[in-house]
Amino acid sequence: MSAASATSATTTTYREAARQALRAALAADPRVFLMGEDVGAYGGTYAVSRGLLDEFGPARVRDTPLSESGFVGAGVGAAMNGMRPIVEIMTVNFALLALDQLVNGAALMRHMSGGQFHVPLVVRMATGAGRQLAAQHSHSLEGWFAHVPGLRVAAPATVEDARWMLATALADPDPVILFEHVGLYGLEGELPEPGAPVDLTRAAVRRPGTDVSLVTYGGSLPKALRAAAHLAETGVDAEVVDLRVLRPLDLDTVVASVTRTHRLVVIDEMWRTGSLAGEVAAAVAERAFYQLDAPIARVCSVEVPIPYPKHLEDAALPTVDAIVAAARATLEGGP
Amino acid sequence: MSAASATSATTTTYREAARQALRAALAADPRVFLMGEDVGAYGGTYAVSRGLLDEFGPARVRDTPLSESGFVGAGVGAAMNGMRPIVEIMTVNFALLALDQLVNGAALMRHMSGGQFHVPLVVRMATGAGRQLAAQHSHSLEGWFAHVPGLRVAAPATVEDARWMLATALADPDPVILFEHVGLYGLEGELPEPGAPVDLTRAAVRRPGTDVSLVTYGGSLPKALRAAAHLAETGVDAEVVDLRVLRPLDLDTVVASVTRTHRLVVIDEMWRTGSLAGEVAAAVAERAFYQLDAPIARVCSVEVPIPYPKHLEDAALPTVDAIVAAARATLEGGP
Amino acid sequence: MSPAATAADAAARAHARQVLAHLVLVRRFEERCAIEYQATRIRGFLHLYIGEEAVAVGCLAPLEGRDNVIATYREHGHALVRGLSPASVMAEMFGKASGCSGGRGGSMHLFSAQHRFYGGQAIVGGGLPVAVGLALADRMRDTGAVTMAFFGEGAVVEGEFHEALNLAALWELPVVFVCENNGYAMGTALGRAHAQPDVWRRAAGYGVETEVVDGMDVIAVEAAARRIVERVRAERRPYLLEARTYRFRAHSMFDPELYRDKAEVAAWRERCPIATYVARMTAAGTLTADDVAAIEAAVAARVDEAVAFAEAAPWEPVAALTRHVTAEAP
Amino acid sequence: MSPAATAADAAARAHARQVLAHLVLVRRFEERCAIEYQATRIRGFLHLYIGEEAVAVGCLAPLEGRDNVIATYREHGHALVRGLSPASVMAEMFGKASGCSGGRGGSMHLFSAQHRFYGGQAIVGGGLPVAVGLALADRMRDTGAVTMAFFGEGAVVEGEFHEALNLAALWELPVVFVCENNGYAMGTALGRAHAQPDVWRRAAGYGVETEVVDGMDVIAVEAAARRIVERVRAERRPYLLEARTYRFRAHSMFDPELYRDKAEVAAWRERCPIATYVARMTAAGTLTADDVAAIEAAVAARVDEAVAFAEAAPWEPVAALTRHVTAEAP
Ligand SMILES: Cc1ncc(C[n+]2csc(CCOP(=O)(O)OP(=O)(O)O)c2C)c(N)n1
Ligand SMILES: Cc1ncc(C[n+]2csc(CCOP(=O)(O)OP(=O)(O)O)c2C)c(N)n1
Ligand SMILES: [Mg+2]
Ligand SMILES: [Mg+2]
Repeated sequence: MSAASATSATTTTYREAARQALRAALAADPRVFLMGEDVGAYGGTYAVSRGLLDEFGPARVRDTPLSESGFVGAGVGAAMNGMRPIVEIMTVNFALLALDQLVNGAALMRHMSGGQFHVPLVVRMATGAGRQLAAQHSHSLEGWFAHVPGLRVAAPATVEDARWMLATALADPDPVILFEHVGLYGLEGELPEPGAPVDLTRAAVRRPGTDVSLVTYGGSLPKALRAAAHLAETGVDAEVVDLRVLRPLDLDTVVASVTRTHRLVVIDEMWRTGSLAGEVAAAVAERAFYQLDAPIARVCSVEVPIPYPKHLEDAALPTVDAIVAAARATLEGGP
Repeated sequence: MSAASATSATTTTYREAARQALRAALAADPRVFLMGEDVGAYGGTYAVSRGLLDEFGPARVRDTPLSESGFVGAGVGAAMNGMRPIVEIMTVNFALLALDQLVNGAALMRHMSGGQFHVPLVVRMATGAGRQLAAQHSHSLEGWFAHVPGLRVAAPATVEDARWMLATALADPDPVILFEHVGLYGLEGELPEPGAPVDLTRAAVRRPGTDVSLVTYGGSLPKALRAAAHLAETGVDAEVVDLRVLRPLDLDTVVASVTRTHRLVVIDEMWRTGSLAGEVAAAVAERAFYQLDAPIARVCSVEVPIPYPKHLEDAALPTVDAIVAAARATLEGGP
Repeated sequence: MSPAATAADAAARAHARQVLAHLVLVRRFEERCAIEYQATRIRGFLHLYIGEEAVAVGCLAPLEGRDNVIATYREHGHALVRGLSPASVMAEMFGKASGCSGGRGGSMHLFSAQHRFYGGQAIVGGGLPVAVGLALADRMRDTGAVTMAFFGEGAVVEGEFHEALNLAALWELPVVFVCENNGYAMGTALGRAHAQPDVWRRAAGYGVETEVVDGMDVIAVEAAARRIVERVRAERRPYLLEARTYRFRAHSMFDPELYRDKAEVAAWRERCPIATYVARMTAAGTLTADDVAAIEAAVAARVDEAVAFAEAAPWEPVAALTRHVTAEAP
Repeated sequence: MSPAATAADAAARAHARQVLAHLVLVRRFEERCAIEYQATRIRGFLHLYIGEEAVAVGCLAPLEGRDNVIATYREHGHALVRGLSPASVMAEMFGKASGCSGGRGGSMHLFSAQHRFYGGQAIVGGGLPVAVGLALADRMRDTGAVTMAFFGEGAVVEGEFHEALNLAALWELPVVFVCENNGYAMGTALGRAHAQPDVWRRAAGYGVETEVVDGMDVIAVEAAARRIVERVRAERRPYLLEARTYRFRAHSMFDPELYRDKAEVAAWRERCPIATYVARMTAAGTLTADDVAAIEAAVAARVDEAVAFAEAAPWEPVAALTRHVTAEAP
């Protein structure tokens, strides 16, 4: 964590931090360019790239046609030929149209070529639900990407990570997918100055605790932290682990936490079956089975396409209450 | 299982059984048609549909252009408008190009429309590795589909299931994805006569046993059965469970098995991280934690794009030896 | 005037009232949606069709009950003109159980089986292959129905447009592809996304016939649509209609419209499809000021009723959350 | 004869020998591959280019070292003509560590960074967006390099063709799209998959210039390629070349060829690009029977050497299985 070397800090939003990251990357390296739907003239769907077109011009802040497969593939090719593209897929929902280029292209190129070619591509995309955008615009598919060898996958969940993960991702010789949860853009937080690129291999303990480990990432981190605060009111000291890197998973940090707390709740906005939470649970059950004093609990989305109305959407997604309840259950249960 | 009512049986191949299933479906219902790349004039990439074009004509055995998204979407529309299409995607590798139509289309339509429309579509595709087809032609992504509410996903692993799952899938008012492992087409087995549509909700115990549960599906079933035979030679009585239906998972059958054996090995050709095996492991750890006498083991593919050379491909995939070793480890380990 | 001429005249007047009623209904309904959005009773994305009404009104006129319609996330107009009740559509936007999609879909996912209205598809280009399939089913059963698919010019550069046009032409399917070319895909002007700016020119690459029409002129749109639907129904071949139009409002409620200038918007607003239609019809004597006033009044009442209905409509209970994922056990 | 004429003549003769050497190398190499496949030393899919050699030989002739090439799973010919050694390609097919892709890729995934040969892409249409990106990188850095992308006519109906052509034209990228139209995508004849049978006609929809060439005539192909590469390099705009050709062999080693008749194959075989070239050049006196014999002998030796090399080459140890997934720690 770069916070250690901070000499001061400013308060800013996740959105602003992400913009600063882009601006800094474009300024630092002429090989870097940003490309995606409406990143330029529109200013970015979530206003992340607003202003960058004026600053860097249309070649380096490049609006694309509605051709997800086409421009993601173009990112792969440009990366193979010496550039450092940052491709924005507006949301993960539309990434379904580009999966072939990401999985059969970006992820496999190094291996298929016996290590001769590599794809230093960064793909950013918004993910997640909670804004009443209904079934086709509310997916959380991080775990799919985390399944694919050849990709690195990360999810900045703090203002500092929004600011600094990009630089690390760009320095990576291989493709990196960054997931930005739509619910986080407005998040305010401290940004230590001067910052520095963060380590893209480690999970982070966001709140130390002794009684139960709440492991999560991305948009569910604020919920987990709120749940920990609630639990603290009733004397339960929860540790909150932010996975940060979804592939390769930093299981050491998770296992270390479970070894302290002996209880685990994994929170994930994917649907429960086949969630990334399931992978974390399975891996911990493999590696730290004898450390567990209770069954692992998962708090995930209910297995329903995300409905439009607020009350149903809320009911479908992980909630603070559900996390609290799951944590309590791990403490109460027993053989 | 329809075997109970069998009055006789013939030996046939999985390929031939799948063809019989198609032929019977086409003959039985004028709404049924088969559509996909090279299902007609070529006779099917894996020769499953050979002869059907002559028998049923080009409208009902419909060769498509190389347009995976286009013809899968056409299947969705035709299903919504009264037909019963069977869409063949040549292999799961190319399904990446059609995922939007399957996930945002087929799976969500019923929900988005508040139950007014439904998509009685069957999608068949070949899956898996083992034929030295290298990185872009060797994926196993069943777990991705098994993650999506609105889909039913199944994997016939026996000659009988190859013959009879299709009818059940066609009777389902919702989209069903059938995965046929490329390694199974040549498999020979008994086909009870007369057969009947199989239950598409239940896993099947393919070999009863008492010491350890080997849970798997599709192309790994023969490996698990061979592993069980090896284990038997050294006095270990393994139970082999074939999941058959990957969504919704029949966890009752799996948990019942684990409750008998107290040890679990899950075998899956997906890469380990984010595998369907991980989901099964997580679910069992949640539901039967106190039944487990050893950590759950997974035997999956190594996290590498599948390499071309035989010795490396073999090393990347689950093997009988690895299953045997994993089963032994569950019996030997202890706190 | 001869009795025949009088009858024709009466029919023309009735038709003009009907056209205007549709245009006004769509306009006033959406203006009200914008207000309800500000009032936070509608949430999520809300894409207004204001300015483009002539396209839906003209294109849908020749369709019959057996025909299929599929549209995008900017589909309020199409749904209303197709006959979905304003009450059921407004209730849907409110997320209520009485909505036309049971409240599950919201603004982007209006559906009605009764009206053969297949959504409300919010993935750009995603509805096009589905339209091919709808038409394929009709073709295989020889029903004589046509399928009309609406999409923006933004969708034209998606691979699915290409695959769908080829399939429809190859298999000789009765699909009317209606490209609503409003010049922008969110903030991306057509010329910044299309190497070749004339959508209609693409059709030749598939051997598909095509026509361009002024999408601000409901009379021209309807005439083109009638010709095309008739041919598609008779010849069982697809057809592409490019309607040149403009959206007067922002892309969605979140759009600060940094990408186009006010003068351009103002110039297009001059060509308002409703105002120009009223002017033309009143000048010709086909509509009177009273007709217009009566229509406005009737529409205002329907919109009020729709809002009242939506407000009063029940929420679906949370216990029903997992309904409509797969078929319910019988 | 004047000295200039003599020099030109000598150059023409040398060039003809070079062209024939390439044609024959590709042919004999692949004939040997088929034998090695029967002998089970090559496994997986093996797609032979036999009959289509004139396309790769003619198209690649004008390329320079700085240019990029990307091809499909039917790419042995392109790799060899681009300069990858037969030994390294054969070793790749054998799956050996000394193969041009370290043995990881096999027949469908030949790569060479040194030759800017970007595969060996086995998803139909998948290489086209990548080609756009390769050219974009050159355009942004103003290197003057062009990118040549080979694909079958089957790829033309994939959405990615459409997206790639539009992007390349929109951004004015130096891509030469070479459609190797051999009339079949596996067992699907062009007319059963394309609503409009002329691939070149599609290009107009993107404002891309195009040319059709007889892909069995290496002289015509080379001439077209030279014109096009020069223009693409100078004008920085994409170009589509449709080469009409035919594969003499089955799609892959598993194909029983139920979908075309022997007479059709025989008729095309009459137009063998090698035999016709030899006939023409010997008739013109540009090549002699001795030249041909010498080339055949030299190629035979190289192919034998390639097989010997591949046979002797080491297997990668299983311990190295997980190499080349991501960068190795420094
Ligand atoms: C595949 C896909 N990519 C991106 C989006 C986000 N998006 C929604 S509408 C839109 C613009 C579409 O423009 P156009 O097709 O012209 O229709 P219009 O909005 O102008 O009616 C975009 C980019 C989406 N919904 N689907
Ligand atoms: C997206 C995709 N779909 C299907 C396949 C299977 N497949 C491999 S080659 C081929 C035919 C391609 O035909 P064409 O593009 O004309 O090239 P040709 O083989 O004739 O050189 C098919 C269907 C594939 N590799 N990729
Ligand atoms: Mg538009
Ligand atoms: Mg071909």
